[in-house]
Amino acid sequence: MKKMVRRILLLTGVLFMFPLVAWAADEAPTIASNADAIKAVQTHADYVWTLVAAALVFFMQAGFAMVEAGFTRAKNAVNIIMKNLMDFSMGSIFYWAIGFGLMFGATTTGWFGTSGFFLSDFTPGGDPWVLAFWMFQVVFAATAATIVSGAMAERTKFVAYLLYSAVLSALIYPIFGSWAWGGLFNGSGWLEGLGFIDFAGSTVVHSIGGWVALAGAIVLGPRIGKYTKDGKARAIPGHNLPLAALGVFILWLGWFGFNPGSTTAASKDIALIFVNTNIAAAAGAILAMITSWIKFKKPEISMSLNGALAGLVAITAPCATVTPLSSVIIGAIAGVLVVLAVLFFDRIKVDDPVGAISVHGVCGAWGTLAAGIFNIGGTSAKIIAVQLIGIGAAFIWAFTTGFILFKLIDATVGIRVSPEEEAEGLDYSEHGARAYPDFQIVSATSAVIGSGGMSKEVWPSILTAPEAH
Amino acid sequence: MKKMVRRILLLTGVLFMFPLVAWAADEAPTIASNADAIKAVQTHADYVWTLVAAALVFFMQAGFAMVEAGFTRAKNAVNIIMKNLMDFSMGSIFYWAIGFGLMFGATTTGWFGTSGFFLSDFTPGGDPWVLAFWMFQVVFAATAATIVSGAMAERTKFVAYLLYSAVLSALIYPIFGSWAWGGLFNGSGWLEGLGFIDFAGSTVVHSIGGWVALAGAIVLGPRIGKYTKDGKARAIPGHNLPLAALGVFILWLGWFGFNPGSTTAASKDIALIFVNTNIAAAAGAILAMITSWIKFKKPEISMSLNGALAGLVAITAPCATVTPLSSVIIGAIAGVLVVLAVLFFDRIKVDDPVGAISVHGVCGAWGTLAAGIFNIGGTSAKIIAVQLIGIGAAFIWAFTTGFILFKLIDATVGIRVSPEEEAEGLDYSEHGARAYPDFQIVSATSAVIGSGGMSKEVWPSILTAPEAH
Amino acid sequence: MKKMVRRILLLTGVLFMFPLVAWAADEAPTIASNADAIKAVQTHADYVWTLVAAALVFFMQAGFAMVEAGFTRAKNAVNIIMKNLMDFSMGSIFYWAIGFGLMFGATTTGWFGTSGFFLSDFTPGGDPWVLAFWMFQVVFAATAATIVSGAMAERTKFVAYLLYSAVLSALIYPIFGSWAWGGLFNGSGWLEGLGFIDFAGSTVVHSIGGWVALAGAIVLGPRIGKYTKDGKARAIPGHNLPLAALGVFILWLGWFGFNPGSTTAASKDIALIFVNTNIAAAAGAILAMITSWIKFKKPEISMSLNGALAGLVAITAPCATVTPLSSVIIGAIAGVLVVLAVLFFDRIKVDDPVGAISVHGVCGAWGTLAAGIFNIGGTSAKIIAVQLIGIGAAFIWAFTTGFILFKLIDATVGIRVSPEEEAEGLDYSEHGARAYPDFQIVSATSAVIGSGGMSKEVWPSILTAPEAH
Amino acid sequence: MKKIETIIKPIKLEEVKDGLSKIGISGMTVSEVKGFGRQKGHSEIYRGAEYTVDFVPKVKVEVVVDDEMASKAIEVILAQAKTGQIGDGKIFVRSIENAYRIRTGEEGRKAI
Amino acid sequence: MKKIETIIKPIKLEEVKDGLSKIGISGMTVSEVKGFGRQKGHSEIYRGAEYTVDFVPKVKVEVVVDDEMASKAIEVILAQAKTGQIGDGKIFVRSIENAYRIRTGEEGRKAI
Amino acid sequence: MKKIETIIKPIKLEEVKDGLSKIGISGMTVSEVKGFGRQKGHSEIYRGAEYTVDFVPKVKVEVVVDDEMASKAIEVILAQAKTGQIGDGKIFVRSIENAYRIRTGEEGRKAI
Ligand SMILES: Nc1ncnc2c1ncn2[C@@H]1O[C@H](COP(=O)(O)OP(=O)(O)O)[C@@H](O)[C@H]1O
Ligand SMILES: Nc1ncnc2c1ncn2[C@@H]1O[C@H](COP(=O)(O)OP(=O)(O)O)[C@@H](O)[C@H]1O
Ligand SMILES: Nc1ncnc2c1ncn2[C@@H]1O[C@H](COP(=O)(O)OP(=O)(O)O)[C@@H](O)[C@H]1O
Repeated sequence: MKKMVRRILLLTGVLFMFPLVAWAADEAPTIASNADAIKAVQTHADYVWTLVAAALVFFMQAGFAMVEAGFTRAKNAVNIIMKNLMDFSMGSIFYWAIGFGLMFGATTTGWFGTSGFFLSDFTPGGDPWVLAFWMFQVVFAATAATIVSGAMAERTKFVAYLLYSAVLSALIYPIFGSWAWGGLFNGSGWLEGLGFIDFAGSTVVHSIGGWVALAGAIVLGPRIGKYTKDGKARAIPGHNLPLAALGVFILWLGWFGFNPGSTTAASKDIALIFVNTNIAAAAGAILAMITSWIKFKKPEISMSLNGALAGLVAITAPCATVTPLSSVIIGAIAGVLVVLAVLFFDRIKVDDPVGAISVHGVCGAWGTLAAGIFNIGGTSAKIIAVQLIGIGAAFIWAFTTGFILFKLIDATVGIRVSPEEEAEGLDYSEHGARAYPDFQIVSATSAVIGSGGMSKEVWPSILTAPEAH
Repeated sequence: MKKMVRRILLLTGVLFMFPLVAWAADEAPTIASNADAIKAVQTHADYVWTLVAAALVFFMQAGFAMVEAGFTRAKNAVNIIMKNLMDFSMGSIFYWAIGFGLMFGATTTGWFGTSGFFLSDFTPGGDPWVLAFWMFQVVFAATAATIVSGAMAERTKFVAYLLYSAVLSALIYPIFGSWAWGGLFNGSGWLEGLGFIDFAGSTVVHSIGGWVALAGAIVLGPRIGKYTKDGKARAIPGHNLPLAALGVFILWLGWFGFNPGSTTAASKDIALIFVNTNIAAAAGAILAMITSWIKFKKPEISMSLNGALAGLVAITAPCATVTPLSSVIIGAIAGVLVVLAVLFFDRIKVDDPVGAISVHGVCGAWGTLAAGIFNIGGTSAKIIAVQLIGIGAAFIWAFTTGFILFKLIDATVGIRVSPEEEAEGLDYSEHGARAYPDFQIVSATSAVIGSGGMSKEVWPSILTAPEAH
Repeated sequence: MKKMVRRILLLTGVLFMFPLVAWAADEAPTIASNADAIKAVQTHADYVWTLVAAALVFFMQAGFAMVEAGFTRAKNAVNIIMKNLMDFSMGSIFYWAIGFGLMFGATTTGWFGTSGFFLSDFTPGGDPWVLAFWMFQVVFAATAATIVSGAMAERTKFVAYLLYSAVLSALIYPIFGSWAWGGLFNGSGWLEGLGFIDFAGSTVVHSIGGWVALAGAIVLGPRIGKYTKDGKARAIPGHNLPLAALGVFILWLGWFGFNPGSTTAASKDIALIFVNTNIAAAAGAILAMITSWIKFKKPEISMSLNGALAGLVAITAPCATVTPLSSVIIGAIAGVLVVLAVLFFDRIKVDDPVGAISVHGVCGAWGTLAAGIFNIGGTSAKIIAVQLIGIGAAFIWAFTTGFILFKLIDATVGIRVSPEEEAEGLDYSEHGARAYPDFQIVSATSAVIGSGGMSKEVWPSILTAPEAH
Repeated sequence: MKKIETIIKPIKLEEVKDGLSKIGISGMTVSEVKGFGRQKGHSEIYRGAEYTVDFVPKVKVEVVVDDEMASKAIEVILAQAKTGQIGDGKIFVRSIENAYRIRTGEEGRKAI
Repeated sequence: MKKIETIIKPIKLEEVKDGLSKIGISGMTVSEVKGFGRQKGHSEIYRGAEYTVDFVPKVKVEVVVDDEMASKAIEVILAQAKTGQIGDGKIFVRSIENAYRIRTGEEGRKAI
Repeated sequence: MKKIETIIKPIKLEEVKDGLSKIGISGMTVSEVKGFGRQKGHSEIYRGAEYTVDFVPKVKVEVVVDDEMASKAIEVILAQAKTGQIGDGKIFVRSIENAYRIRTGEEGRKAI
């Protein structure tokens, strides 16, 4: 492999490359040179681990895309995928230009950073750690962004979504992130100053995403046909459950980067985090299945899949600081909670096609609280209080800014497609495309479901609109 | 990354974290402290590699789910996925509570371990290696469990399957595992005592799964419509071959964790294991394709996909101890074998929708034998004999306990759904769901296939059953 | 983990295993033994990183399979998957037997290597680096092979494709590879001698694949129905866009092995490569979306997906030697370029169903040029000239040999299926199979699309062929 | 007996079904069809090529009724399926000669 | 000529087809339809909302036969498609005026 | 009014549709069906078991026209749908009693 390194040096004609470890110089080793070399090797391992973990977290984008596409209707699958692709693509660019600096730049106020925009902390020949760290952080930012996509599915204008996505990656997520995690780099936030525990982001990533999703779902209103005239929630079944299940497995895999990767160091600590992550997810899936079985008489698949994700979200904050037994309990509670939360939001007419608010918002809050309660080093009223402050701050910040943002978008470009476009499907109306042109799509049952009939109140304009069918 | 570590220490309020490597103390390094630091870095690399490998093996769950769903009918896809999700979820919990202790706990008899239940070998502040090791082992246990799922697809009661899955993860797999691998941790088994070679589990994982699958398929009997009145096997085509192919690629990827990860150490040995794993799979796929081409006049896809898996299963035992050339031969033979085995089991009326018995049972046995025959250090009658003992022990243990287990389940909760439920599909009857509600499903051809007509003998009760359609 | 290593040693009865690091011997450490141990640990990290990266690149095969299947019609999905499976399987065998030796063997001429066939550079007990290196290289070779598959989709005889695939892996790719990369092992090629920069293969892998694909598409001619009587290109929509999107996410993930893995060493360098890879892909996706939006009035999904891949291909050569800002520019230009190139090839009647020529050929060339232009160490006319020589050499070599190869195949076994087989779909005609037997396929719209009618000129023989429907 | 074959917009299926149920028509057969008529299909884009999808998804409802029932049924369908927009669809009526219920072998009016 | 249009359970298609073949009917056209009748659909659950799928999958078999053949065909269908359970389906018979074989342009009885 | 029901090869749909449009027939309804007839299905293989897919994909085109238009329409279909190969399909003609346009309530000839 040395040849490859040499090649780079030769070809680029410069020696900007990061100092090679001592032995490459073929000088006689000393105790001091050995010590330096050891540090260098450990650093290499840290880089490899952090970046492999980042790759796994990146792959969660595919997981979200598949879960969201699978849990919604065939006529909106292209739109879902475009949103996910652009979430990550635009998120990468905006987080590079703005977000990272706000989140991890030096700060005097503790409210946001003001340095490091456009990765300016990196200079060729300088320490590239900022690059590895940025890579790990950008995939987190994109995760927060993509959570919202599911809750706003099947009715949001594409251009409105792009605007939201840019603002989330550039402002909403990074500013909150600076409060809790700024100190991991050049920043220093007020929440971490209080001792807030959120190891890998139950609150910072998931609840922030979840509460912005809540704001989005409220501003948008429910999908046409989601509620009967008398206000009962109706099922709008997801069109491809095997794909959704694949998405959940991919997300579970990605979480093995998300949680243990948050050490950003190759250390023994990752073993406990792996075990806790896995076992909480397992408990979440089982308990969600049991809860659905009790409530609906049958073990329901979409709830069971949500349950696994609920366990994963919940263990994200406490994964490094609880025992495996605690993790089982935390995951199990999340599994019950997610089913109840989905039913609750359905009842209060917040239409969240994939359960994003319940999984990420609610279980993110639960996990953050659990990190205080089950803390391996013991808990206290103060620890719990700080956790609650963090949970509350996240809700207020994310819901409020999200709500304002969506209202602004609505007032300018408009946030929701027309009822005709919604009936036709966003794939055609927004992208001129179809996800499955070779398959016979069941227009009858996907347009109207259940025996309640399409309520005239819910869907008035369609009756007088041109060309609606 | 040091900041993150520091943060954990501060936030949890305890110093239970695993001792940091020497240099962190900023003391002047010595030869001894350097030597310790080197060991620590190597250990970190071991953890990273073992756990990344575990993540890859975890992902095999997605592979199995996609292969099994793709190779069966659309009306059972939700059920398949629920089984796979619960396999892993319940497996994680049962292996944590019971299985790991039986497999790797201290033993006096050599028949099973009796310590380390509920991960009791781990104490906060102590050596976390048991956690990394458990994480790697739990994904193996779940693999064994999920193998059976495919062979029992499309006709097994969900609750019966859950019972089976718990017993396999808690008892059947771990007890055999303790015979061959107990010595990797605190145990010591009689088979490893004899010198049995099964590096990554051709027998311990795959054959065990395969032979339990055989017992399951026998106890269940064939799917309705699988055999004509005159006993000829009929095709029941899998509903989504691209998904099945994706599953095979995912499994192949996962095997790069399964086999080389079984070193549980970052070492140069993994290079040979990678190469052998890859090249055996390639040879398996090619030879299965050629065999199918010769026998059926066309290169058949499901056999070719099975062939890749056959090569992977076969190389699992010998992957660390044979040359690449031997691996090509081992994989090639597995590729032929799997086609013949599928046809054989079809002929003797063991209905295995995905070929699990042939791939995992038969090729697992072949691979274990091959580990003796192609041993890089030379072979001998004794080596072969020990391999045969291991192969035989696996068959007797897994088939017998599996058979008894399935008979017990049948006698209590019942193992098979009713013919009406089977005709309707398990998605609806067991889960009240449909996998693809937006697609027009071809009920005509998926209900009756081929020109033979639905035999009255095979399917008598449907004629008098209420509501069958 | 030591137990496992010990186990191998005991079981195989030989001590061929690679020397363990010094401390295992329990002797008192010295400065020299420490220095050796450090080197050993670094080497272990190099192996782990290189092989994990190889696993990621392997997974790109799944990505290609999904993209190609998703972008083509349902009736050819089985064929696509068989081609991808066999690409990699046969590629592995042929690259082992022949290709690697030609590419990295010792050479006297600088035109190709002549040693190391059948991995003969590896001897049990010797340095296994050749194995790790081979593993990383074989997945590159298979990538080049599989690129061509997409451009030749939906009309190529399976047996013809197998022949092509063998020759590409055994000859076309390795010989060019030896010119640019031979020096990474035992070889030494004329292009690298000139100072040609292609860090991870924009030219060596992607352009080579792309230009062979161009030759293939030309020799084959367009699919029936692709052009109207008056020569206008018609849309033949891909049948499963969610699957195609999954494929793109998988490819993006795989590129985190492809580019940073090309260090084949665990070093700090990989951080910059990760960041550049990611940010170029993001820019490519965004700009392709914008370009499609401007040109077609709607943000088009297949172009956006191609845009991400275009960014990835373009950054492959310069990923280690440009700044993140340059990467954004390189990716953005690739995103525009790919849309224009797709339209261009459509106009000149080169029918490339998935855009392989535009993505890999054109953007590979662009990326190679960009490596010269944006070189972090400064650029010069000479650098640019060498890059252009490399780009030109790749085109001439790949297009010419590809063209001759396909013409030879056509003259012998025939390269294209009959019009009837093409109309029926290759799944049935070549494999006797169907990808989705449980789904109602829309034969009407997938057979004839658009309002132009099926031109009699384009499709004359179908009218007189027996059994065509 | 009359067979009433109706082509409607998919979104109106529910209302038509409910309307017919209300007047005592308890059986019908429905299928997915594609319509071509005054209501035009739309244009889609794929990789830069715009193409027209000529056909519009429609649902066909077939119901066989007694002669007396026919005009009532037609009235209901006309009322329920109407949006007033182009593409609302058609009703075609014709008499059929006989009907059988397979389960019982009953014939004629009793069969429907 | 008569057109016999039959709605049956999907599982009975094979037997009906074989039965008709045996009496010399060599052509038919089959399609997937959804039935609504005495046999009720079932309830499914999705994310906690139970919903009724009103329609039951059925297969429609259309066969055009000579007048003489008609009663024999009906007999066969009645026998083959019967399970005795609700939802077995219907047979509707009507005369048609003419038939053509596209391949040859033949008309009337020779066309079928 | 006549209803012309045609079973054709899927590949011929475009030409039939264009042919009918040209003679002024502006509406039709199309569906996917499976045909059984002289043209045999084919054998597929799955995991070693060869099985015959008896049915061949066909497209059914239904068009309702004035009596005068009928023979012209049949002529066009016969011309456009023909390949001369087995399996080209059939045309079945029958009269219907009435037609309605749902949008307007128009009846009879005006409705089509
Ligand atoms: N002559 C016809 N024969 C058969 N079906 C027809 C005919 N004309 C129209 N249809 C069906 O009716 C549907 C609606 O017709 P269209 O002309 O679009 O609108 P409208 O019903 O408002 O006049 C068409 O999509 C087609 O399915
Ligand atoms: N009046 C009708 N017109 C058209 N189709 C009908 C009618 N009544 C029943 N059908 C069809 O026949 C099928 C079976 O009818 P159903 O009432 O369920 O049971 P049965 O045939 O045993 O009386 C229905 O699913 C439907 O497709
Ligand atoms: N008696 C029939 N009743 C209804 N449909 C028929 C009948 N005979 C043939 N068909 C339909 O016509 C199609 C073509 O018939 P076939 O016998 O294969 O060839 P040809 O039209 O050349 O005689 C069949 O696939 C079927 O859909």
